[in-house]
Amino acid sequence: MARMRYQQALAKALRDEMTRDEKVFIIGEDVRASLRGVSRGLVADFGRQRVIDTPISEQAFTGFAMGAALAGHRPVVEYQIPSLLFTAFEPIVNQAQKFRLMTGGQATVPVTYIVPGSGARLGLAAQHSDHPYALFAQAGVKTVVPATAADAYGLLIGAIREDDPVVFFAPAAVLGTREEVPDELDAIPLGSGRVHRAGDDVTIVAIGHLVRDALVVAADLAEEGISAEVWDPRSILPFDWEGLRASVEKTGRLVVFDDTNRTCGLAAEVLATAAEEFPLVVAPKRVTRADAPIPFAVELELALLPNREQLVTAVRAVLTKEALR
Amino acid sequence: MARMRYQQALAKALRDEMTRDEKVFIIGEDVRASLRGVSRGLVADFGRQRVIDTPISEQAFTGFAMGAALAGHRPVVEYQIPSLLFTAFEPIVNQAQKFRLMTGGQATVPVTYIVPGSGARLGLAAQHSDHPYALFAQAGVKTVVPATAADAYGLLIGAIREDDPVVFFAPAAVLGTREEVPDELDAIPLGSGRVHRAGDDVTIVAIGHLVRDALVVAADLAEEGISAEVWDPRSILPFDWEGLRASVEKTGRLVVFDDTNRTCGLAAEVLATAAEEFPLVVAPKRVTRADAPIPFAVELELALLPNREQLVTAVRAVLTKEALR
Amino acid sequence: MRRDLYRTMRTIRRFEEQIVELVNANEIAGVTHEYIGQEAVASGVCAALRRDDVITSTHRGHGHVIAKGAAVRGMMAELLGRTTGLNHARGGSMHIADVSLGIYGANGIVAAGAPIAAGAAWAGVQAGSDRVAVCFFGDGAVNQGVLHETMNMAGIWKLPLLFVCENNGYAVSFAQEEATAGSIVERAAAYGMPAERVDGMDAEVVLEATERAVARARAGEGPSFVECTTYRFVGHHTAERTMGLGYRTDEEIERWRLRDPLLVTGGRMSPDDVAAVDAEVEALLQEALAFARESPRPQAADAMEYVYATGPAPRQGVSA
Amino acid sequence: MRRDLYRTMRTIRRFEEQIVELVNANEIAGVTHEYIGQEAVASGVCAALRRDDVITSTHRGHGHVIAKGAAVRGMMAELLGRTTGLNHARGGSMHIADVSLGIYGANGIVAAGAPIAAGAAWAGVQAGSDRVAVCFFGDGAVNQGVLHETMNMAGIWKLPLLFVCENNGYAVSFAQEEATAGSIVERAAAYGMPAERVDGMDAEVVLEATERAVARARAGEGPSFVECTTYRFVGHHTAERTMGLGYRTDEEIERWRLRDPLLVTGGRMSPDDVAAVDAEVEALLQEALAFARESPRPQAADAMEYVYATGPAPRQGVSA
Ligand SMILES: Cc1ncc(C[n+]2csc(CCOP(=O)(O)OP(=O)(O)O)c2C)c(N)n1
Ligand SMILES: Cc1ncc(C[n+]2csc(CCOP(=O)(O)OP(=O)(O)O)c2C)c(N)n1
Ligand SMILES: [Mg+2]
Ligand SMILES: [Mg+2]
Repeated sequence: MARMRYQQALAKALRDEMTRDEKVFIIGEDVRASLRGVSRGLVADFGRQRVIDTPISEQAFTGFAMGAALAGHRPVVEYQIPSLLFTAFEPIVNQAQKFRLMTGGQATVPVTYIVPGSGARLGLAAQHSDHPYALFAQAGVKTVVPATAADAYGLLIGAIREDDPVVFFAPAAVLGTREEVPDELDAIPLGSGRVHRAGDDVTIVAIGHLVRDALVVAADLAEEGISAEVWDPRSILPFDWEGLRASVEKTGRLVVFDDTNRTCGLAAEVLATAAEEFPLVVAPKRVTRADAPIPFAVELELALLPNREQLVTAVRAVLTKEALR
Repeated sequence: MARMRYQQALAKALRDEMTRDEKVFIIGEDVRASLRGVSRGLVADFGRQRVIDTPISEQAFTGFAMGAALAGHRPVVEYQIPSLLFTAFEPIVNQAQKFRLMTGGQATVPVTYIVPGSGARLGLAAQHSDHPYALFAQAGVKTVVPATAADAYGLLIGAIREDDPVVFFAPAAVLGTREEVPDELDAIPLGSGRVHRAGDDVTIVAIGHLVRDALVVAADLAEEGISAEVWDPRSILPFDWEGLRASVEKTGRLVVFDDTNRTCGLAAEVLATAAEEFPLVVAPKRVTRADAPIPFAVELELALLPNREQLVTAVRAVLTKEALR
Repeated sequence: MRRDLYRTMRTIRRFEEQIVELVNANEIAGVTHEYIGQEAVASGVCAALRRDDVITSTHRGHGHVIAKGAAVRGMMAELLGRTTGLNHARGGSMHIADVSLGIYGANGIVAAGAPIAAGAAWAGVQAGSDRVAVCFFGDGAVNQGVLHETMNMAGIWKLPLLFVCENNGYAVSFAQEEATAGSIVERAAAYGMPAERVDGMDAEVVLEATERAVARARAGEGPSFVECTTYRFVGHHTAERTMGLGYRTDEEIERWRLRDPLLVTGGRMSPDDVAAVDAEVEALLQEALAFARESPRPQAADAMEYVYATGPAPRQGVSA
Repeated sequence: MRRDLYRTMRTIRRFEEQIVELVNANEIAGVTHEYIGQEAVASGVCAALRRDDVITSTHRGHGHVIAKGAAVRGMMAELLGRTTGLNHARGGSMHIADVSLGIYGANGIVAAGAPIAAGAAWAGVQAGSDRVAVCFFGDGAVNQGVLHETMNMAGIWKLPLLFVCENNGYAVSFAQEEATAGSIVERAAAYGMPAERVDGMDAEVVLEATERAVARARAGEGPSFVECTTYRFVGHHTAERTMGLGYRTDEEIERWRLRDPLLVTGGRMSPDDVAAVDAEVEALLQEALAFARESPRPQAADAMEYVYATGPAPRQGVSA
């Protein structure tokens, strides 16, 4: 076992994959200097043709990556802040994502769009605190939100190897977290959820950095004799519905812990699918970000983000409710 | 009672409001010639300063409207095709929508963004067939999808008078529909749903052009003695949750009929909220667009859009299921 | 070469005329954007290209796609929504492509093809080849920001990329002079690339300008910009006829028709030659139409095909 | 005027130095982007403006906001996250605004302010006034498409809009010469507007250039573009110090520091004058800091305030 920061795991994944596959390159703003460390040191080893600093032209460099992908490359495109995905929404959602369908399968578009530092970061205010993964799932783009360093490593490699466009959200709240990781790190294919902690009484679906909080809550609840399963979809699209079904079949109770806006967020999708298809014994609950932009002051910011107390309350609520069947 | 096409109702609303309020203007591509009829004839009466043809510069004219709004105007911004909203996503979601919060209420941004012809239109293929209203609701922008000519009239005026940004989706499938409308048309405030047909056995939530289909289905089912209520939120955000609750309290059963992609779509939100908060007696169901871009061939396009047969099947399913409480 | 240029133009013209009929007869779904009047541009540009060169096209893409060598029967079948179409009936007019010929697609979004072509141009350099990429776009597209971002990238990275602006005077109903501050070629020149304006009704002139630009690009000297002044003889799309947009006069159209690119180039050929090519093209088109009409339509059950290359199929709109 | 320019610059400088300390001491949350070194630009430009003129600013916005006349105590309180802040603690450094003074906000997105300023400029004309709008942006922003779209609009509509490019040589770590094909002023000139490059370390030079542009705009002659060459003496943001990005040398920084705009303008004043202004500024800042520190923090219960002007409050993240 080694100890590694989440962002180091990302950097290692990128380096390993660039070493293995010469068609992989990284492009974005300041990737040579590497503000978030994902591409740190790479330019020295791979040169400026594979570590490409761009002008501030998100639409163009996003489209550029697609063109390079059509010509056989596997670009990784870095965005410095989550809302830059809004600027690149058209070329990702309308061009890269649809190209394979539109051409009847003539080509694939293996591009990975990475945001190293998505979500709120205390004091960065409204335009730098979005965590917009539900938007891409809505639009049909494969979407990954890894929770741990090992998953970040494995899923980044998995994303790069995907033949479809993938948006990769590395939550700001865990980028600097240091963790134990296995010595042998492997690629993780998209679409496989993960049980972080097994339990029988209730399934907590947690995404990204909230997995860590969910595990703390589950540990606390265990002391009271409540056995909570913490389940992480890891990729939002494709979503491991069978994995979640297995968990809910066991527990019958569901709480979703999700840091996207409430309306039409990921938690909405999980509750909807569960309500429609899974054997819930009581009504499910969700704990999400509020439907509002993040204000600057830290007190206000924290008031809008999902937190552990809310999760505890929600878990207790689904446990005390009477079973319907 | 007069007969009027949906798009004529939009045109009348815009004309009436421009007459009433000199701060209202329309800006977009070809609005003088008016490809979809919303601004037909207006330039003759209001001049080129209030009917502004723009270069093909969605980001800039969207931002421009915000600047004009901050300076006291009430712009209506027209987009020729729904996916142009992707190009303008940043200035709508990240700038106009967040401005009031970010400035602590110093100013309002009363801009209406209108897409006259959203959704699939038989044969327009992947880049022209999106119906992306859930994306804006997810991002916290007020969102309207009127189903009828009278609602189109009332809600367009309501949207223009809102002090917040509003995205207004006029579904392509109903633009040309002619209907009876009352002689006196009124503004309709956002956030009030509408019971198009009352019923006791099941609530069908239908949005936009699907309301028409839902009414056909409800009429058919009535012949079998099934009493379906057809309920239309009219605005997606704000959503009239109390109105829906009242309907579901009566029927206990819910089917949502929604033409956005399934994952994280509007139907997901309605099912989630209902599962969490409303007294459902059986599991709800949704009938949505598939999670895929629209292919060109009409056979394929139709296979991905929600249809009446699917709605009938879903309604029967929730009616035959045994009640839980 | 002149004969080849004429043949390409004639193929495009007749293809388009055929398409208009088929759209009007509801044999083709949706709307199509005709290239009639602008044939000299695609024909002239693509005559300077190799098979391995890449192009990105626009909503008005049939001409580019034909000129770059796509099979007319595959195009016809695509537009008729048949599985034998180039895109297996998934793309239609606005997304027609043949990636194997370097045709990275028509595009429903103005200027969206430009950065895609830039990426392809870069990839050519990485591969050690001297292939080039061309992005076609209209006069309206020069006011889209992404085009500027791409011109800048092409400039700083010296990409083997050719920007071809087809200035037909209008973006739908909006006149180019009203829409555009300054001059189009000056904009391009500001990025440090050679930019010239040429007669887009004369395929030979277009070809020459393209050859200069392509030679530069292949020699590693970077991007160029060619503005081709041209005109569309018909509406913005097949549906315009019924819309009465009235943004241009019949006189204006007639004036431009005198410079019909087929007349310009055909007028330099012997009448026999012209007749022979016309007959050849006619046969090709009739064969294509017959092929398309005999081809099968796709099955509704296959509607979710091709969405993803790997992983689970996307979800249907109803649960099982 | 010289004294006023110096006062403004000195206020910005000392405000920024104070802010850096407060960020480093965790008294201010997040990161801030310092304007230190560039003071002559905001000061010179805004000295040519009236209260009713509009500006849009950038991530590096404190200087513009101070120069346009915002209350320093309201700014300090904002950055310290107090309800007495200009934005009631909702905006912070990157969104600081005073709409009543025509300050339509700092902005977290590069170049996003440009079209907003264009809309404001247009509105001024509609109102029959001769007010102008100014958009500030960096050298990095000239590669954002929306800036070009806006320059074109300003050109065709002859908007009373002034584009002020602060060329400080870098976009974060990326050097301007490497990022930019051709020259910045030529790009602007291609839209048919006067474009000049001036010494952005000399507030008086900036003021003169701005006065010319503003006079044109007020006279209905349309937009202008001024590129101000300048330099930031500190990191891209307060967090850079710990990041070791190493994209420029200490020598380069020292070279530019010799042209410190406070020295340039201060050097033309008597030492007594300078000292008097410095003291004045110091008092203002101390008062502002005391005011901010004494002001209340917002209540968590009010976190949903100001999201919408009308209608129901947005939903919380948990249901009742
Ligand atoms: C970004 C974008 N904006 C608007 C449209 C709608 N639209 C389609 S074609 C067109 C006009 C394009 O004009 P131009 O670039 O001159 O090409 P032309 O049609 O003349 O060939 C417009 C506005 C679009 N498809 N994409
Ligand atoms: C559209 C956009 N892209 C990227 C960023 C991230 N970012 C913030 S500031 C900056 C550099 C801006 O450079 P410049 O315009 O020269 O302004 P300066 O920082 O030098 O004042 C970048 C890349 C952003 N905020 N917005
Ligand atoms: Mg044109
Ligand atoms: Mg800079």
